[in-house]
Amino acid sequence: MSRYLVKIDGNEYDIDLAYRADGYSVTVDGAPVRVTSHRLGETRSVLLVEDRSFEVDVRSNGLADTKTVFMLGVEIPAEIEEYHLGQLRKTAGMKSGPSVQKKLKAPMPGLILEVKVAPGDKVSKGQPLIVIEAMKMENVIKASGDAVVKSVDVSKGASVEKGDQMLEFE
Amino acid sequence: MSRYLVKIDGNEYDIDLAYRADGYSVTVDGAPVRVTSHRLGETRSVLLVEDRSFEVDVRSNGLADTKTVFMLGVEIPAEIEEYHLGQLRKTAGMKSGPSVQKKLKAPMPGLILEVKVAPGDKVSKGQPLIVIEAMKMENVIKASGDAVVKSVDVSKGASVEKGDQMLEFE
Amino acid sequence: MNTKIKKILIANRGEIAVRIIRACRDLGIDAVAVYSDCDKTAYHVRLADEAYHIGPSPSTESYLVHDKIIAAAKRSGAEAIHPGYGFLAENAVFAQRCADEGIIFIGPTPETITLLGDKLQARAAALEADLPVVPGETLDGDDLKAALVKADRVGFPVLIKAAAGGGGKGMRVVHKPEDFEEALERASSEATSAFGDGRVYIEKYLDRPRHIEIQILCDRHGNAIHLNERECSIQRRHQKVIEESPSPVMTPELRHTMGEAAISIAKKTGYVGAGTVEFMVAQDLSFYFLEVNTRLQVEHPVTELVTGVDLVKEQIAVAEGKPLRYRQEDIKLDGHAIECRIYAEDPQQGFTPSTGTLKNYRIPAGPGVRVDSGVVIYNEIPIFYDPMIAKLVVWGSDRTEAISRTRRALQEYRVAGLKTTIGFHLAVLDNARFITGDLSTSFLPEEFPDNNYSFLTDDIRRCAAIAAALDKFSHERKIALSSRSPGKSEASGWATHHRRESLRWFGGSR
Amino acid sequence: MNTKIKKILIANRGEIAVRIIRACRDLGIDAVAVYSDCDKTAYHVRLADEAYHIGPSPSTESYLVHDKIIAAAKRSGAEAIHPGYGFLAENAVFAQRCADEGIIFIGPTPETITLLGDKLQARAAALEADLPVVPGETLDGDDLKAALVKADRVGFPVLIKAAAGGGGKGMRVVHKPEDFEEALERASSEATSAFGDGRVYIEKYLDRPRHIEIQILCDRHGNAIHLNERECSIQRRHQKVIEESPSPVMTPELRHTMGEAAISIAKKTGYVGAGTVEFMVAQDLSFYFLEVNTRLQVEHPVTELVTGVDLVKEQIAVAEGKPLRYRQEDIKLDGHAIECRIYAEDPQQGFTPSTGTLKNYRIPAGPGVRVDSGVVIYNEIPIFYDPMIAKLVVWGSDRTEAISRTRRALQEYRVAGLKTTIGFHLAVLDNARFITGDLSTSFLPEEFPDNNYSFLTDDIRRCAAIAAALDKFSHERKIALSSRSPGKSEASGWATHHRRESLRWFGGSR
Repeated sequence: MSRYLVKIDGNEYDIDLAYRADGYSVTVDGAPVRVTSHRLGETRSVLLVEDRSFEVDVRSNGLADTKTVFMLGVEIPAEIEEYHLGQLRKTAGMKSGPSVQKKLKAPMPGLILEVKVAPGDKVSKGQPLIVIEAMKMENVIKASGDAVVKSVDVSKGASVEKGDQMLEFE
Repeated sequence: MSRYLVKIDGNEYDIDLAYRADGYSVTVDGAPVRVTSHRLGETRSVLLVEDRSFEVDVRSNGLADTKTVFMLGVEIPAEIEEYHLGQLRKTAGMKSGPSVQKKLKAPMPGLILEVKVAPGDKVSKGQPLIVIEAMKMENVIKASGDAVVKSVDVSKGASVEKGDQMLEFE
Repeated sequence: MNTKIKKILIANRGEIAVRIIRACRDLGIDAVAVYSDCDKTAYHVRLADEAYHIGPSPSTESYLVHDKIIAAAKRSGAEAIHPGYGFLAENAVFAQRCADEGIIFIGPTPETITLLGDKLQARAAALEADLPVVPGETLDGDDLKAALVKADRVGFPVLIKAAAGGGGKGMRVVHKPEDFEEALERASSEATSAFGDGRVYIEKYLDRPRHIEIQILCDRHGNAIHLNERECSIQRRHQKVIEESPSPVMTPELRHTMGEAAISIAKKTGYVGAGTVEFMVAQDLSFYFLEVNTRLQVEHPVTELVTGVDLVKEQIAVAEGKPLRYRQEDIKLDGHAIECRIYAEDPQQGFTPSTGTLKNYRIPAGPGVRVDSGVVIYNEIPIFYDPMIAKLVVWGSDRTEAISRTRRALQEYRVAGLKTTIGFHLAVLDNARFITGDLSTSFLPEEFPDNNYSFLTDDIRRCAAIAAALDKFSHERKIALSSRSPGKSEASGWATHHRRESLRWFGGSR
Repeated sequence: MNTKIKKILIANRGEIAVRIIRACRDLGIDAVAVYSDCDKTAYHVRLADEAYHIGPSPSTESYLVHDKIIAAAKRSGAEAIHPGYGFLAENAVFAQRCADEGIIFIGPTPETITLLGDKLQARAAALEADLPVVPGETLDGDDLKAALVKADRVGFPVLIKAAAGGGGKGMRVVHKPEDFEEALERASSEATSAFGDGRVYIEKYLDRPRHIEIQILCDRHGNAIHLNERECSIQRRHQKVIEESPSPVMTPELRHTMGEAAISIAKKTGYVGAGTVEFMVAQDLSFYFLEVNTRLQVEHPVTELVTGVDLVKEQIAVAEGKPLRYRQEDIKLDGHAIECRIYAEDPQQGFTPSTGTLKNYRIPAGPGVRVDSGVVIYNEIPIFYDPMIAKLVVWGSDRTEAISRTRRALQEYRVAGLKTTIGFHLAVLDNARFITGDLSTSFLPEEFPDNNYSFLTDDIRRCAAIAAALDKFSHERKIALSSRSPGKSEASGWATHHRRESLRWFGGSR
């Protein structure tokens, strides 16, 4: 038996899965649900929930606790964790997901056109920090709050991949 | 260096492939041809022949010397053999491909509706031998020449897969 | 009388189930699919809002079982059942069962289906409505000798047809008396197994006729219109494979006359819903009533493309009791449409079925192209059902544009793992007689007597030969490489090798 | 003057290259593709008759290099070059170069491109042709202070636009004087990098205007027609994302007036080929000239679907010197068409580009659906070019049918591995103001102020949650199983397990 907390769009679902002699059982938020799943390959399946039919494609995003469910033409990000771990976390008053960012990461792959700050600079919310060109558009990355720049990890003309660290705050 | 004889639709092509310092060389029937191939996966590639562009999907049919080339919406069966083996075969006066069939195999998967002959029967060209139902159509399998039935390997009501032996001739 | 339908069960599979699901979605109606064992991951199941399992793969144990379909409809709460074509589409007993259970059957009344489904009664109705019919004879339990006398009276060549028939099943052309016995036996046995009714009849086989049919649409309030004709002369085994609208030989006058004839038999028989009145048209443009198909036809999309009318939506509107939204003068005829039926068959081998897995499947797209496909990549094509996997339907501003776009779309199709009729269609579309519109139902045997549908040029063959040789060369190199580096697993070495490889091959002496 | 073109080089990539290749095939013209390093297996290369490599991935080293395009054209023997949109489409120097090399440039003359490509000259031409224009000011080397004075004179909010601009590049709305400096700097720098020309000008920013444009078609013999309007008000970052024809507010009288205005500037500037005259339309239906796009537009298919005219074919016919085959009265307006641009972007994150590999990609199909896609499954979306991967263009007999079919088609799309704008489109199509046709260029910020384009219901979210949980459960079971059977390799065990698995999961207490 496994019990998970799945968070989608701010909504949390408590899902319980278990083996049974004649198959498996599924409950969502305590209520039993009839579910059939026909696999189509490693990631895709036809999912029937109380006879409602969906073609789903579930991909893991590298992070063990984040999955993307592709269905009905769209991608739906889902955070998933073991139920008891989630309860522990909640008791401890921790937020789910990563803590507030001290590191500024590239939001997209692109070319650094301009770096507008240096280590030691005090920046205030909304202040332009870096300009990235991606797919022919210039994107100004601004400070999301007041902070002091600790280090600058990119320079003008550099290429960055999505998620590359560009700045660190103190 | 490898040299092959490829037969398509009754036409034979003598194709010579070799490594070179700067890539490979290709000649067809003795004439050099510029060829670029960009792989798309295990079976598919973008093939450029003298700048003509094709998306091709080459599948092996179980038989080592038969391939199916899917391109331009259609499937093209190709028989392929090592050049020197082909020459040996030609010198010996043998036909390419399998010898004349003594075995009657199911041309499609289906259900045997009727067996019209028994071992020992003499049959003449065009005589109905077996009726198979496949995809809601009845198909009468007729003798392709005069022969004597040696054995019957299917009976009414049996299911056959494509290629299953149904009869043997003497 | 006016019911708003909120949920429809589709008692079918394949492309027509997909087609009907799409119409439901367009109307905000929930679409309920049913599926047999081998269809559990079929495309119609994936697209539907709900799906119910109805048994083993053979259709006699699933799609044809009235009780199972009715049970699924009740469980899902569907107010209506759309039967598609084939299976239960022209089954009056099933239509009556739906009525008894308080479920709307999307089609004509059981009485109309019974009347028109029996080719002999339909013929009588046509005569009553003053429609010209092909000379023919019924066989009421005649023995072989009596049947032969009747066949002689009609005059060879004759056509043996199942009274309950459709789709070319239980149909045989007989050119000489000595072939009559076997053909009669086969047709009757095929009719028994396909329709549970072995009755057959004989018709004069016309010389090189065209098959032209009129689409009709009738509501429950006595309104009936026609939506122009479809030319369906390109047939193999009496099954349509290419259809188009308008017909290359049609004139506005003939269209009007045939349209009026179709409407008159519809009115005579109390027809409700979408239907098709089929005619043979002789070389001199005289026409003869053939039969009425009391269902949506496979080839309905060509009519949709030239009229802009969504026939499935109109079927549903009629089933809801609404009056027709179109009057005859609203029906336009804009441009030209061609449909190619894509079958999993080997045309070079007399169209024998080709089963297996779709290892690659990519549909064409772009200007003028509509694909109604019942399958997606990696689907298996089961042996249990009709081997049609998709319909390519193409619109052009005129017939020339429609033909060239169809040719382009066929070449864009990517299928691997199966033989299909795509190459066959390309061969037909390149045929000079087809291009000039000189069609008849004997077009295929006349133009392609040896089933040789190759359209390959030497140029293309040479490139295919190079592709085959490169593939063999790569495989042999792979085997050589993997034997030299035993530390690496073959599978991963192979993948790396192939995914990264992008080689330039040069002509020997350049 | 009349040349039969037999081979065309397409100096572009992505969906527009595919679109043009399809037109060439329909005309029996050989289509020549060019490709950069990262495009060597792109869809346009696969579909073309011939393909030439033109260098590294950055467009400045491949698709934008005049010499390389000309060299490929010469080598292939192409008589004409179609530039598509973007890249060299509105480059007068390149058009002149083609003329010098004896190659037909499929587009207007270099002189017309120069004149209309400069927004300031175009504005002057419009005034000369008696077209209403938006109040505005040019900045001829003004310093910041002088520019601010002019901005004040026009009156905030103002729009800063690149003189050489297009596609929203080098464009900024400024609401307050204090934001003016940064916006001016950014717009000018973006204009420099995008067009090699940093000149910008200022226009009055109209309150909630609509963007409505007129498609024109002109031949070399002085004939000019318009093909109705397109409404393109749904924009983000001044880039169109949803377009439709007809406009929900258009009247036959306004269409006639705007069409005549478009034709008059076309005649004034000696326009040849297909082009688009863009207008702002205020809430009171007064309209103002914006600019002329001297190219085929991204959104041209909506016009094709309601008029039945293949614009690319007509471009080629005009380039061959043929007179227009349509007169104004031949241009019909049949039904309604909507285009959704499918971008590889994350709408919830302010439309940031999303690069990667298309691990799944299946296009929708069926009645009314046209997909112009530049990609196929397993293609990588490179960072070097525009992130638009496809256009979904849907026809319906009226706007309601077009909307419901578009919604259906969007939900049929299957994409994995990337974020796309599909969900964004679904959210917009569900929006009440969109459904009533109450549009303006500020529609998106007004209706979706937080970029929250979710259209998910709790029902769908719950099913997605179940799918995610089942996936995690299966993975954990797989790990448990493989640790118990160490003899079997994990990879093959995994594959077997998953391919064969088809489990039924029951509710706990049932």
